[in-house]
Amino acid sequence: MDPVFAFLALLTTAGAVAAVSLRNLVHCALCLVVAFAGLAALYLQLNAQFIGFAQILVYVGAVAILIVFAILLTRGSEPGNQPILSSSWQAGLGVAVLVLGALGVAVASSFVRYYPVSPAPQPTVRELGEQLMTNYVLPLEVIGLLLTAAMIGAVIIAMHEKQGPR
Amino acid sequence: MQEILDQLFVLLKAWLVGFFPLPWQPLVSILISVAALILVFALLFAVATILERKGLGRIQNRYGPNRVGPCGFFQPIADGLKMLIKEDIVPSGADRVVHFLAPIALVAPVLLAFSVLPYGRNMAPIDLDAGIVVFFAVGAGTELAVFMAGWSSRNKYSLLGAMRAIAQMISYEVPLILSSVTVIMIVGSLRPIQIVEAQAGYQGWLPAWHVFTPWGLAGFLLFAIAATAESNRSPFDMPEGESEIVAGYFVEYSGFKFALFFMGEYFGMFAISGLAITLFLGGWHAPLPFLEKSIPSYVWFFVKLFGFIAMFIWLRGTLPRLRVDQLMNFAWKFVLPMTLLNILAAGLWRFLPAGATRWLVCLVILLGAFLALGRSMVARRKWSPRKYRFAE
Amino acid sequence: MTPLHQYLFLSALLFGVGLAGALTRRNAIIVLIGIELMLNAANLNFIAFWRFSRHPELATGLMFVLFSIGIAAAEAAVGLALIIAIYRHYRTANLDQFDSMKG
Amino acid sequence: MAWITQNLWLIPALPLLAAGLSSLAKQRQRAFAASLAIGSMVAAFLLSCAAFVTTLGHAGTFREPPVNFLWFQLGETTLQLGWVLDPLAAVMLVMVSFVGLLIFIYSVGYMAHDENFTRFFCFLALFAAAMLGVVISNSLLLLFVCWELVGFTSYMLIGFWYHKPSAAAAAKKAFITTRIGDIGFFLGMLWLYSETGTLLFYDGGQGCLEQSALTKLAAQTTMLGMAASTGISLLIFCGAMGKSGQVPLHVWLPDAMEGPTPVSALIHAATMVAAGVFLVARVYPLMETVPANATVAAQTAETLTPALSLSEREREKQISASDESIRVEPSAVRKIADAPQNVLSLPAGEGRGEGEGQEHAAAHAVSTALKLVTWIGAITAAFAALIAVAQTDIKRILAYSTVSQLGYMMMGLGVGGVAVGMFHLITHAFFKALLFLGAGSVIHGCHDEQDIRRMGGLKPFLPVTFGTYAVGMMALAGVPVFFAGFWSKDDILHNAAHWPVSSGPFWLGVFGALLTAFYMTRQVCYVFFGQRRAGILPARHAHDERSSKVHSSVPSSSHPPGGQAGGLSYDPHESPPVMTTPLVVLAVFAVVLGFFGTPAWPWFQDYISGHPATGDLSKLFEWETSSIMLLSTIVVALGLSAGWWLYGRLPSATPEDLDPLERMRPSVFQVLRGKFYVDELYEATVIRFNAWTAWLSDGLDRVLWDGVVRGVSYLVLGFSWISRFIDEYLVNLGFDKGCDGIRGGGKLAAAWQTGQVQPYLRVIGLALAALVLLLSWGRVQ
Repeated sequence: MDPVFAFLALLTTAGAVAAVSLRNLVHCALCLVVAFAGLAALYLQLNAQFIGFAQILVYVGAVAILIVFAILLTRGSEPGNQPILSSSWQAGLGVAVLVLGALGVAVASSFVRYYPVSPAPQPTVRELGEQLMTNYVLPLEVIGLLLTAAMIGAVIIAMHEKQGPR
Repeated sequence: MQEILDQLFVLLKAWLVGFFPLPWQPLVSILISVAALILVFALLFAVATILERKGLGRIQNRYGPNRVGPCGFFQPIADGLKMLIKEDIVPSGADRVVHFLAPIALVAPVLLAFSVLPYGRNMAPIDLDAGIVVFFAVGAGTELAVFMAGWSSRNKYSLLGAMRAIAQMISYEVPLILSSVTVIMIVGSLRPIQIVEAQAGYQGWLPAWHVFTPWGLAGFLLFAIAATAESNRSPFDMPEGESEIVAGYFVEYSGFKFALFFMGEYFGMFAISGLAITLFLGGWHAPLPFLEKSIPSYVWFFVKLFGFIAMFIWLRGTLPRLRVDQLMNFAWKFVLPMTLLNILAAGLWRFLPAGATRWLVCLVILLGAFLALGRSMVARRKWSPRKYRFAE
Repeated sequence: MTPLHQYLFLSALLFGVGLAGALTRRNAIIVLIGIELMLNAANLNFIAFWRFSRHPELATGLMFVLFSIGIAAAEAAVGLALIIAIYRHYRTANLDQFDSMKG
Repeated sequence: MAWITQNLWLIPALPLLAAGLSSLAKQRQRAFAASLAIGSMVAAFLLSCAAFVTTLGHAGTFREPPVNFLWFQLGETTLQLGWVLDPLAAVMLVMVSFVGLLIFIYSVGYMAHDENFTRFFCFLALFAAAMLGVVISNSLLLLFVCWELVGFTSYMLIGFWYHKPSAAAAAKKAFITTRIGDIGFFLGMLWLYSETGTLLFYDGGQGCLEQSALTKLAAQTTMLGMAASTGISLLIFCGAMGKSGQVPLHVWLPDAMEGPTPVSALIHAATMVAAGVFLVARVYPLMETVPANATVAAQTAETLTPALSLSEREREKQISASDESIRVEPSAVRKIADAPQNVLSLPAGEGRGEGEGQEHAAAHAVSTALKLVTWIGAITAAFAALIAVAQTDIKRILAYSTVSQLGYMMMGLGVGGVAVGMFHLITHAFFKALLFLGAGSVIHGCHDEQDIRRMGGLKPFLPVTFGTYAVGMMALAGVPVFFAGFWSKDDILHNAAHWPVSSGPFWLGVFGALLTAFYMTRQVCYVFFGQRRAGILPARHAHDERSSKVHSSVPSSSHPPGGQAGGLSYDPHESPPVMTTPLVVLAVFAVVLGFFGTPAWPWFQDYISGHPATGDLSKLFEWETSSIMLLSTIVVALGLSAGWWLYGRLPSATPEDLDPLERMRPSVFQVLRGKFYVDELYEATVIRFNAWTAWLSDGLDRVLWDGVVRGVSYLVLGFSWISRFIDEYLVNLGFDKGCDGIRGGGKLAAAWQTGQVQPYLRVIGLALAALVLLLSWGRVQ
């Protein structure tokens, strides 16, 4: 196993595990950032340079910040010593393990294990841009519209209601 | 001779790398670059602090530091020594790990950002195809560091400062990126070196820098505004706002950690100035044709950088601090629409035939937008002169 | 060079961790974090498959991930806005207590 | 085909458009409404003239081919509408549009101070449109539609001052009375349609007034031995009676004088009442059809015998020829079987065969329908004239005079054919409109005084009105040679004298003419001669029309029209030129028109009947014609002198003075003044019967039907009680059980629906695991 890959995989997995298991929500968010950064590094390993940096830009720069804000905005009125796990967590964990097992079995049994390693592609940003503007122009437009709509919707949902009847 | 002078540092690095066996050479090359960067910018940091203090002193009709060394020029050394030997205080309620990690998380991305800037001919530490994206990506990381610092201190002022800083940085990151999109559109590449090379050559005496086009000028001004806000410099230094929240997110930091924050801020300023130079001011190119060969390219880059530093100091000494609502209104209602229209203007510039027509069209669009947006904002009385109420 | 199936195992692991987080934690934000992790696991799959595909010049996987990232951003924004709105209403972000849709 | 024939519809369409537009006008937009109405009328008049000109100068029966179109289609049944231009329609068009135009102009002055001026002109234009529609229609249905529109607008116009109870009542009376006649018309129309399958008058041989249909109708026998044609004619004549105010249904016309005077002139003198006469003239071919069996039953022996014998012979031949193959019985038996049928009726199949022969044979026969028309007309003429003698209301006298003259027209139609009746219709329209407008001018000048006993001595005050009124009066009275009424009435009398059926109508007509001259003289003497009696009793001044005008005009002090100031001055004054000019024009026509139909030069009759015009001055001096002329001259002179002797010689001094006739024969006079008590008779019979029936129905409803309904309701209540018990103690229990079951199931299902996110996500995770395992199953093995 490639040591770089092993290190990044360990980092990512550790970050992910910490992100869903720590008690302190802010720590969770920060660990999530670690996981995201590890994933970005993995993308770089896979020669997907642009995607890797886009991952950092979006996830670390935006989503993580959003999560942090949400954490800060939804904290406060709850007592601190509540259980962190939901009431039916055993079942949930069971299902998660089952899914993990299923996925592992699927990967292990598939032919990708014997997949030949092809030479590394070197996609330039210009190629990506040309693809975006030709083959993928419609999805691009749609995603632009979606983002606009989501932004407006998020603002409206989260906006403080005017002093109405409580 | 001029060639050798121009490529002096490149040759030096190649010579040094030559001492090592072949498999180690990439790593050594990187290490040499990193060391050089840290050295140069740490030195620049020291120079900038003393320059700022002296400059501000001049603007504020006082001397500034004048005790250490000639005319007080060794003041940074004294400051550095003081910072290093000061006690490192961590508040008792603080989250120690995060408190410790925050300054590192702030400085590291900025140093990463330095790695993609071309400082002279063949003097880019790494030549990445998506260099501009890298710059913005790592720049986004600083926001998290600011949050970590503010949150982990468990201090209301620091949390408030962090929140302000994040809000401000996110708000101005959008126009920052959008105003640089114009350059990317025109050049057709995200590679910093290619962007700089696109600005080579002269039209008569005028260099072919992007700032000498309508969209480039507007983009540069908008970029400069957004950069000032992004690096939390005055007049956008609400996060630090010492009159309201003492010192913002690093109020609970002392000693070397504080020095790191201080350094991170200056490094951020240098980095974003370097990007502005790369994008709009022709990078390492000389402003006049006959200076192109006689003076090395890296000199031009650092001259421009010093120009930026001077501008920042001048702005800080001149302009008062904005209010938060003014800041946000300005970002979302003026700067953002202007950048969007600037993208339109750049597109028109790209596709209209060269000549007076596209100058006229772009100028009309941009000036019209400027007048209309500015008028509407003034008409809304958002920035009406403030009524001061003095204590009786 | 790391073979494809190792990436796939990592991706499956990340997915499982994300699912476990989404299924066991009671805070809505952590659930959202878990979902983000699952999305990222899928993205990793896409990138890995693209890297090892016979026609990487088509950049299908990259495009997919690009759009996936966009959608994830939108999803995070809307999801967090919903959580904030719900929190404002119930004064809690505890998923166990959001059962007004109970049949 | 001339352009105007194709576009004849424009003539009614223009006033209709004007009515529609002015209905949108605001109350203030007087000039707009008036100019619109008058403008449309001018256009209609010009178009009518164009139409008239195209019908001139044709020899023979001239009729432009009618323009028909499909209105709608229901399965096999089609309804067609259309218009036709023939001399009858053309002359009516010109008359209606011209008189209408003059009356419109006159109304501008007369209604100048009315608040609802705009509405008035809207109704007037609508009325004109409907009337012109009646005239041009080539379909009995279209005619009926317009006919009813005419009735409706007449209702609106009579009740124009609806806040006045008498006007509202008069409007209602007019509407209902004419409706009674219209029921007959409608039934006749339906019958006609069911028999012939078309309501078009002329349709290239397929129309209901053309030969084939008439023959078929004549041959069809219905109850009482009447032919279908007779029955239909009589029913249609019912409509004409109602509209034209013939005797049993005349009661509405005098009451309709409650409307504004131009309305009286337009509707109740010139046009609408003439619609009945026009209808009879229009369906004249149907009216004069002599059914075969009527020939047997009603004709005198000498005309009958050859026709009958001819037809019988022919028929027997035909029967034997056509039925030989079918009938196998001996011919003697057949003859016996046919014999009774011969007397009573003529089977349809055989009648068709001999239509031509019958036509010739019955050329001089008079149909039952025409006999009835004649008699009704004659009786009306005399009856209404009698009533007119004793009336005191200036407009009412004219109204009864109108009824009487309409009777003349009907009589003329009956005895002399279309041309005779129509000629009187046209001349009458002009001089009666003249008289009404003159009366309106008098009323206007006397500040809405209508009682002739309170007028008197108006000659110096109203010179123009007097002059024109005198012309109209003499035309109506039939003063010889120079006035239109003389010629047209003389024509009628001439034809009546030669009527083969009876001489009764002739003498009734002569009597009516005498009375006409008499009462017109009486009226003129009362109004214009003698001394002024107005203002003697100012307390009784307020009269209906006056008060209504005061109500509706804004300042009462500015009331006197014609620009005269002076508040409640009782000085009569001449009307403004806008009112007198139509009077003069009409007066000219009242004189001139007569010369188009003298016996010497019967241009009008020839024009209507389609003969080339002939002039023969010598006809004037043949004994046959001149004797009648002489007789009517004597009669008119008698009437005039009697009137002068009674009223002009010794004019009464005060309104309270008794009428000279009343002094002589109080009882007779009372009967006459009471209009023969027809209204009272109706009150006592028809209306009381109606009230009684209503009372009876009410009682029946209360006692019988209400009881039934109540019983049913109790029954239903009982049922509902039973079902309630069933429901409560049987159904509900079972239903509860079912509900419990459903609720239990729902609870079970709802248990899955926790409302929490994570259980749902768990299910999705499970499904995902299952899917992954399923997909990778084969590979594992």
